Amino acid sequence: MGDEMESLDDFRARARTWLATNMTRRAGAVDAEDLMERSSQMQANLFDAGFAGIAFPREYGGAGLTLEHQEVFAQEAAPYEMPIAYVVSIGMLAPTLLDNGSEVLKKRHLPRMLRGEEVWIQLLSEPSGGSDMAGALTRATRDGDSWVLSGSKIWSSGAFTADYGMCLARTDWDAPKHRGLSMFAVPLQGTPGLTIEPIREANGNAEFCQEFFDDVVLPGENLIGSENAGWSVAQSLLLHERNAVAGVGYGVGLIGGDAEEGETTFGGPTVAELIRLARVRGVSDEGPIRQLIAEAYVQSIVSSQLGQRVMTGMRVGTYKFQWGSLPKLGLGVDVPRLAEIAVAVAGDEGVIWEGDADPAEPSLFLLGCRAVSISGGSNEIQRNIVSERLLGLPREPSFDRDLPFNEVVRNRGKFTGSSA
Amino acid sequence: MGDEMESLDDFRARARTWLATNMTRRAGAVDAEDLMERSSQMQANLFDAGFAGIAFPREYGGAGLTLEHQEVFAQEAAPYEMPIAYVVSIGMLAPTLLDNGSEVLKKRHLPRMLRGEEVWIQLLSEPSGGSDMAGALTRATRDGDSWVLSGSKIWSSGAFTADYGMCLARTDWDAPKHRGLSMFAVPLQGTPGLTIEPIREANGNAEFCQEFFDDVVLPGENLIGSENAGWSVAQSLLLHERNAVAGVGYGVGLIGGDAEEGETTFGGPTVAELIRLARVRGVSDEGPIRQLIAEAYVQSIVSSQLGQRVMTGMRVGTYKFQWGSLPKLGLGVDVPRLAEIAVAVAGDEGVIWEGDADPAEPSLFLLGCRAVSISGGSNEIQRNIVSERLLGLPREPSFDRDLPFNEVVRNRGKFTGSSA
Amino acid sequence: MRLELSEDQEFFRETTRRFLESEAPLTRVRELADTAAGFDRGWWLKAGELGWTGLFVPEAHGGGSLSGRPLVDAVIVAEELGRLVAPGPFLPVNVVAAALAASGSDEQRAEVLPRLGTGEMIATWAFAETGSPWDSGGVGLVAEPAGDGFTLTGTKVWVEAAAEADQFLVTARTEDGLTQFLVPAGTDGVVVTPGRSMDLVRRYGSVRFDGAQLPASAVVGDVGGAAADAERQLQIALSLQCAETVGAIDRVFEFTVEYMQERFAFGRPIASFQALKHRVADMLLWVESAKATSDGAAEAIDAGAADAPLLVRAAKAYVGVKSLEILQDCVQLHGGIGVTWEHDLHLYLRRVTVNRAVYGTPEHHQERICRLLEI
Amino acid sequence: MRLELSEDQEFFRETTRRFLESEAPLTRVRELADTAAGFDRGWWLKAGELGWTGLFVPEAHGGGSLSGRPLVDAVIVAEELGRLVAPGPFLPVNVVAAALAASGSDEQRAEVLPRLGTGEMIATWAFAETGSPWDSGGVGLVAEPAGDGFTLTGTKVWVEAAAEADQFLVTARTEDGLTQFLVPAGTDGVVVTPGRSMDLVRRYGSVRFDGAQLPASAVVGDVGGAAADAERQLQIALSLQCAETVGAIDRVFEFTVEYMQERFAFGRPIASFQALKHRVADMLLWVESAKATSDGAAEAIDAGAADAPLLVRAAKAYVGVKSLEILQDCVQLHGGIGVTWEHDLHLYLRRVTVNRAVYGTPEHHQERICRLLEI
Repeated sequence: MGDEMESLDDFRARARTWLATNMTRRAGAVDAEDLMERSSQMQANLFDAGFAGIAFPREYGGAGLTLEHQEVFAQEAAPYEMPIAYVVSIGMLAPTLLDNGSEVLKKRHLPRMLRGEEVWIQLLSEPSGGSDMAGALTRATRDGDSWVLSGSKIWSSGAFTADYGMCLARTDWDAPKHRGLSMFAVPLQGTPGLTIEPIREANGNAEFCQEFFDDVVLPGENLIGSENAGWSVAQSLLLHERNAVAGVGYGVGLIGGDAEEGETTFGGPTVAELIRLARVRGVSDEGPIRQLIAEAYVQSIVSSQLGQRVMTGMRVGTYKFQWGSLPKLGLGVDVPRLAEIAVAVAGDEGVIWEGDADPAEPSLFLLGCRAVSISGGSNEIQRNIVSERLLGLPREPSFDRDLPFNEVVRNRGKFTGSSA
Repeated sequence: MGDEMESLDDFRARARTWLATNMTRRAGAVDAEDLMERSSQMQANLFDAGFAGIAFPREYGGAGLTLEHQEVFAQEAAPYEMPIAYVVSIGMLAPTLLDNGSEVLKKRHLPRMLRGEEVWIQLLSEPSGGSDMAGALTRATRDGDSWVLSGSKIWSSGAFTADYGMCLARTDWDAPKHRGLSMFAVPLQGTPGLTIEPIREANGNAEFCQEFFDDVVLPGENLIGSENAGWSVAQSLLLHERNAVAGVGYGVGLIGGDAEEGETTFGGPTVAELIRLARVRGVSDEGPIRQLIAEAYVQSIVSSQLGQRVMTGMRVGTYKFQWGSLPKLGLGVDVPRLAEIAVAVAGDEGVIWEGDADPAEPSLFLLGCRAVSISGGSNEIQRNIVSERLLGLPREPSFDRDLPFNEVVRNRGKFTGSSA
Repeated sequence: MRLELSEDQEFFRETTRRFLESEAPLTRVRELADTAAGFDRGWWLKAGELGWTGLFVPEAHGGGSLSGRPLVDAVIVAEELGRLVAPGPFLPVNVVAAALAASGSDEQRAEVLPRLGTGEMIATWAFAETGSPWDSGGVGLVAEPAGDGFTLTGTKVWVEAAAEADQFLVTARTEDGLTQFLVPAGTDGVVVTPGRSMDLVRRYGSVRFDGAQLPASAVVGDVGGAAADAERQLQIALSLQCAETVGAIDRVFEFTVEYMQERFAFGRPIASFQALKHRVADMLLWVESAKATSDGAAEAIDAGAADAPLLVRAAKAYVGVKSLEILQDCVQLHGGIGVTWEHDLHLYLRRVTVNRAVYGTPEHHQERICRLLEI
Repeated sequence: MRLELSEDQEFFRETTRRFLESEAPLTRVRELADTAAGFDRGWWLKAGELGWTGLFVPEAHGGGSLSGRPLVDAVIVAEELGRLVAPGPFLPVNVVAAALAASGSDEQRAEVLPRLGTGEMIATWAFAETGSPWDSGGVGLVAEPAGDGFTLTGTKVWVEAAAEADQFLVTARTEDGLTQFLVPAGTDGVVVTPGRSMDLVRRYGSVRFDGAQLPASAVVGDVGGAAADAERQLQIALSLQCAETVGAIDRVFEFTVEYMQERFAFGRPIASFQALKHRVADMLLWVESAKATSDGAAEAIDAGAADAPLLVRAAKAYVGVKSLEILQDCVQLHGGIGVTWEHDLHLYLRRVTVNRAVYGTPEHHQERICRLLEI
C-alpha cells in the first residue's frame, strides 16, 4: 500500500474476501469456551492480515487506518466467529496505553497485545471503593528507581491468565484524591508478592478475581503517564471500557455477532430462545407473553440502532467519545429487563428443573445479569456522565474533592451534608 | 353522652343508623357538580348530628372523639354521598388551625368551618417557587397593629368562593429562609387590594387560581402561630394536606367513595369504565389489554389497602403522621399510570371523537392527571420526605438554609455546587 | 433525525424550519385550534412550494426527492412538524402520493400527483374500520362489481383530514382480495362525518360509503392485489408518524432541560438535583434511541429491505411507548406550570398521545411483530 | 406483616424468629443446599413442636390456631421464613392440613392431621400439570372408577417437596368433575422424580401416576365436588407464598438501607445521593404496599369473604412483580458485592424468583382476575 489511505470501499472488499477465506461463519449458538480456546490463533491470523488494531498507528503494530475502517470491518465480520478473548485487552487497555503510555511501553507492548501474544487487564476497583475509583487505597511507594505496591484490587476478569494489569495506586496521600494517583503496568504471572483469588458469583461462575499486593516491586518504567497523573489515565481507560462494552469507538465489532439478530445479549436469551421457552411452556399463543417477546425483540433492534447512531455521531464529530456512556447505560437497563422477561416467559420451567439436569438458563441469567449494569461503570455512574458531560447539567456537589486524601479517609462516617 | 368516650362499636352502630336515615347512597357515577351544590346542606346535617370534626375537641365544635372513630365513620359512610366541597377546608386547614391557631381564631372559626359555613383554602405556592414553599417572596410588613401584604400566590383551588386563605408571607428578610416567615388568615371576599385570577389548565378546566396582593391590610389577630414561626405552621399544613389527599389522618373518609371498588381515582376511569372502553373498542378479549385492566384493578386494591395500613400504623403509633407521604406518593405514581392505561385501552377511541361530541375522557384525564403528582407536594418532595424522615437517610445538602434570605435572592443564577 | 445529511437535505431542513417558525408558530397553532379544518389551505400551497408533498411524486409529474430516498427526505419534514406540533395533512397526502406513484394508473398519476405536489389538492387514506383497525385483515368495506365498475359499501374511521380531503384512497375488499380505489370527495353515496381529536389542529373523520358507484378507472393497482400496496402505505404512514413524534419529543426534551437549568428551588437550579439528573439521563437515552429506530425504519422502507415490516413496527412500538413516558416526565419536571393551558407542553402531549394511538397502538404492533416472527 | 398483633401472635413471631435464627441461619441454608431434601427432618419435628404445622389442625387432632384465624397466624411464620429464606415444606404441609381439616374423612383426619402437626409426616399438594397449570381447568389427570375405588393416570409437576412427602393430596378429574385423593407415597404405580429449583433449599418434583389403584377411602371430600376445595387450597398457597416473599423483601430492603448508610463513595455515604434516596423511597412504597395487600388477602381468605379470590390474586400479581423489581434494585444498590456468591442477596433473589413463578405467575393471575371480573 502506498501513502494514501485505503478507501473504505477497497478496504471493505479486501476484508470481505479475506474473511470468507480465513474465518469460520458462526452457526447456531456460540460455544464460548471453545471459542476462547481458538481465539489465540484467530487473533494472530487477523493481525498478520492487517485486521487487528485497524485504527492503531503502524509503528505500534496497527494497520494505520481509521475507526471508520474498523466499523466497516465489524459490519463485514458480523457473520463470522471473532476472537472474543481479546475484547478487554485490545478494546480497552490497548487504546489506553496508546493514549497515555511512554514510547518504550507502547513500542514494546502494543504489537504483542494486538497480535494476542500478550493480554492486559485493568486493575481499578477496590473492595472499599465501588464506583468511586478515585478513592483508591492501594499504595505505591517510590524506592529508588522502583515502586513498591501494596493493597488490593477486585473485579478484574481473567487475572489468572493475563500478562499485565493496569493498576491505579495512590502515590501522594497529602494531595486531593484525584491528584495523588498514578497508573502502573503490573506483571501478573509469577510476580513475587502477588496473590490472585477467584470470586465466586451468585450464578456459580468465577469470572472475576481479587488481587492482593504485598510489597510487589515494579521497575520505574512501568509507570503509565506521569506520576500523580494516574486519574487522567484511569478516565481514559474508563472511557474506552464503556465504549468497548457498548460496542462503539475502539470497541466496535470486537464482541462480534449481529446485534440486530439479538445475538449480543450478554449471556441472555436471544429472541429465538425466548420463543423456544414460550413454546416449551405452551404459552406462545398467549397475548401477554407475546408482548414480552416482542418487547425483547424491539429492545434488541433499538439497542443495535442506537449503537450505530452513536458510532456515526462520533465519526462525523457530532458526538464526543463520552457518548459511549449512552449505549452503555442502555445495556445496563436492557439486560436486566431481558432477564425479567426471560423468567416471566419461562414461568415454572425457568426456575425448576429435573434433578440431574443443568439449571434452567433464565434463572442463571437473572442471577448474573447485573454484571452489565454494575461493571464497566454502573448505571448510576453512566447517568452522572450523561447528565453532566453530555447535557452539561451542574455537577454533583463534592465533599471530598479538594481535601487532602488523608483527611478524607479520616472523615469517613462523619458526613454532615456540608461540603469542604 | 357522659364523660366516658363512646365505644367504637356504639359509635359505629349510631353512625350506621344515622347514615341510613339521613344520607343518600351513591348510585352509579358521581355527578361532581351536583354533589358540590348539595354539599352545604349535607355538611350542616353531619355537623348537627355530631359527625363533622369527629376528632376535633368539643370546645371548637367537634365531636370530641378520636381519629379511630373517624376511621369507623369513614367505613360506614363509604356507600353514601359525602360533601366533597369541604375536603380542603375541614381535612387540611381546620387541623392546621387547631394545631397552630390562637384561642380567638380557633373559637371563632373552627365551628364555622366544621359546619361548612366558612370555607378556608391554603395560599402557600408562589409562581417563582414551585416545591420550595419556604422560598416565599410574598411580603407582610407590620404597620402598627396591622400587617400589610403584597405579592402573589398560585395553585389555590376555589379562591373565588372561599372565605379565608391561610397565607405564608415573609416578615423578616434578614433571617435565613425558614426563619423569616409568618402565616396569616386572609379574608378572600371583597378584600381591598386583592385580585383573583383563574388559571386555565391543559385539559381546559379552571380549578386553580392565582391571587395578587396589592397592599392588603390584615388585623394583627390574623397572625396564625407566632411571628416568624410561619414555617412550622406551613409544615403542619403540608402534612395535613398530604394526609387528606392520601385519605389518612384527619383526611380519612372525607373524599368518600369506596377505594376498593376503584371509585377514588381522582377523575380517572374506574375499572368498570376501563372495561367499558375495551368493549367499545372491541378489544376486551385481547390478552395485553386484559393485563392492563387487571393492573389497574390490582393497583386500586393495593392503594386502598396501603391507605388502611398507614392509617392503622398511625393509630397504633407505629407510624408517625409523616407516613401520609407514602400513600400520597403512591397516588402520585398510580394516577398518571392509570391515565396511560386508559389511553392504551381506549386506543383511537380515546383520542378521537365525533365533531360535536364531548372530548374523549381518556384524553382529558391524561391532560389533567399530573395535578395529583405535582400538587399537595410533588412526587419528588414526597420521595425526599420518605427517604429522609421515614427512613432517616441523610438530608440533601442545603445551599440556602443558613444564609440571610436577602442574600439567597441575590445569589440566584450563581450556583456552583458549594454549600454555604 | 439523521446525523449525516447531504447539503441538499440540510438546506431542506433549514428552509422547512424557518417556514414553520414564521408561518406556523405555536401561537398560530393555538388560533387554528378553533377552526374547523385545523389548517389553512392557502398556507398549504406554500408548503407545496417548499416541496413537502412532491417528494414521492415522480419528476415527470412535477415532483422529486432530494436524495432518491423519498421517505428519508420526507422524514426531515415530519421531524420539523413534530418540533412545532405544526398543522397540515402532511402524512396522508404523502401516503397517497406514494401509493399513486407506485400503483396508480397513468391517468390517476397525471391528474392527481401534480396537484398533490403543489398543495392545491388534498388526499387522504381511508383504511381503518372499527373492530380490527390498522390491519389489512380488518378491512371489511365491500367493493362489489357493478357494471363496468364497483359499488362501495361500508364505513372507514379515523381518516385523517377527512373533511378537507379532495380525494380518498380507499382500501376495500373484493372477492379477489384487497382492492384500492381513488374516490373523489363529493361522489354520490360518500358521506363524511368530521371529527375532532385530542390534538388541537389535527382532525380525523369517518367516511361512510352507502353503495357509492365507482367506474373501473377508480381502481388503484390490481383488483384483488392491493395487500402489498396497503402494507407499504401503512409502513410509510408509521414512519412519518414516528418521525413526527421524534421531532416532538426532541423539542420537549430540549426545552425541559433548559427550564431545569433556569428554574431555582432550594437555592439551586433544579437541574442540579441528582434524582432529576438521572431521569434526564434516561430520557436522553430514550430520545436518542427513538431517533435511531425512526431513522432505521425509514431507510429500510426506502430500500425495500426484507425486514422493513418488522423495523417500522419496532419503531412504532418503541417511539409510541417512550414518547408518552417522556412527555409525562417532562410535565412532572416542569411542575405546576406544566399543566397549564398557557404552557406549550400540552400541545406536545396531545400530539404524541394521538400519534401513539393512530395507525395502530404499540400493543397492536407488538402483536404484529410476533406474527411476522412466526411465533 | 400486620401492625396489630395479639400478644399470643407477637410471642409466636418472636419464638419463630429466634428458632430460625438459631436453628436455620443463612450459613445453615447454604449447607442444606448440597443435600437432596434441602431440609432436615429432625429439624422439622422441632418446627412441629413450635406449632407451625398445627395451625389448620383442629384441636381435637392436636392442633389449633392462635387467633381463630389460622391463615393470619400461618402468615406470621411464612413472613419469618421469608426473612431468613428458610428451608422446610411449610407451605404444602399447611395447604394439605387445611384441606383435610375442611374436607377430609374422619379417618383421614384422625390418621394424618396429628402427624402433620407434630412434623413426623410430610404431605404435599399435587396440583399443576404442564399445559395449563395452576388452574382447575388445566387438571387432566384422570381418576377412573375401578371396583370400589379409582385408578389414577397422569403426571403432576412442580410438586413442592415431592421426594420427601409421605402423602400426596392429588387433584384429579373424574366424569363428575374434580375429585381429590389422599395418596400415600410408595403406592404402587406412583413414581416420583425429584427436581431442583433456583432456590437453594426448595425442591420441586414431578409425580407420575401409572394407573395407580386407590380405594374409595382415598377420596377427600365429594367425588366430583372438589373445585371449591382446590380453589381454597390455591388461595392458601398463594397467601402463604406472598407472605414469605413479603418477609424476604422486607429483610432485603432493611439490610440494603443499612448498607447504603455504611458504604462511602465520593466522600459521602451512598445513602446521601438523591437519585438513590428517591429509588429507596419508591421501594418503601412497594414494600409497604406488598405488606398491606398480602395481609388483606389472608384476612379475606380466613373470613371466607366473597372477594377473597380476587384479593389473593391481586396480592400475587403485585407482590410477584414488585418483589423481583425490589431485588433487582437492591442488587444494583449493593454494587459488585451484590452479585457474589458470598453475599446473601442471591439467596433472596432465588427465593423471590421461584415464588414469582410457582402457583401461577403474575401474568397468569392477572388474566384470572379478568375472568373473575367477568370481562
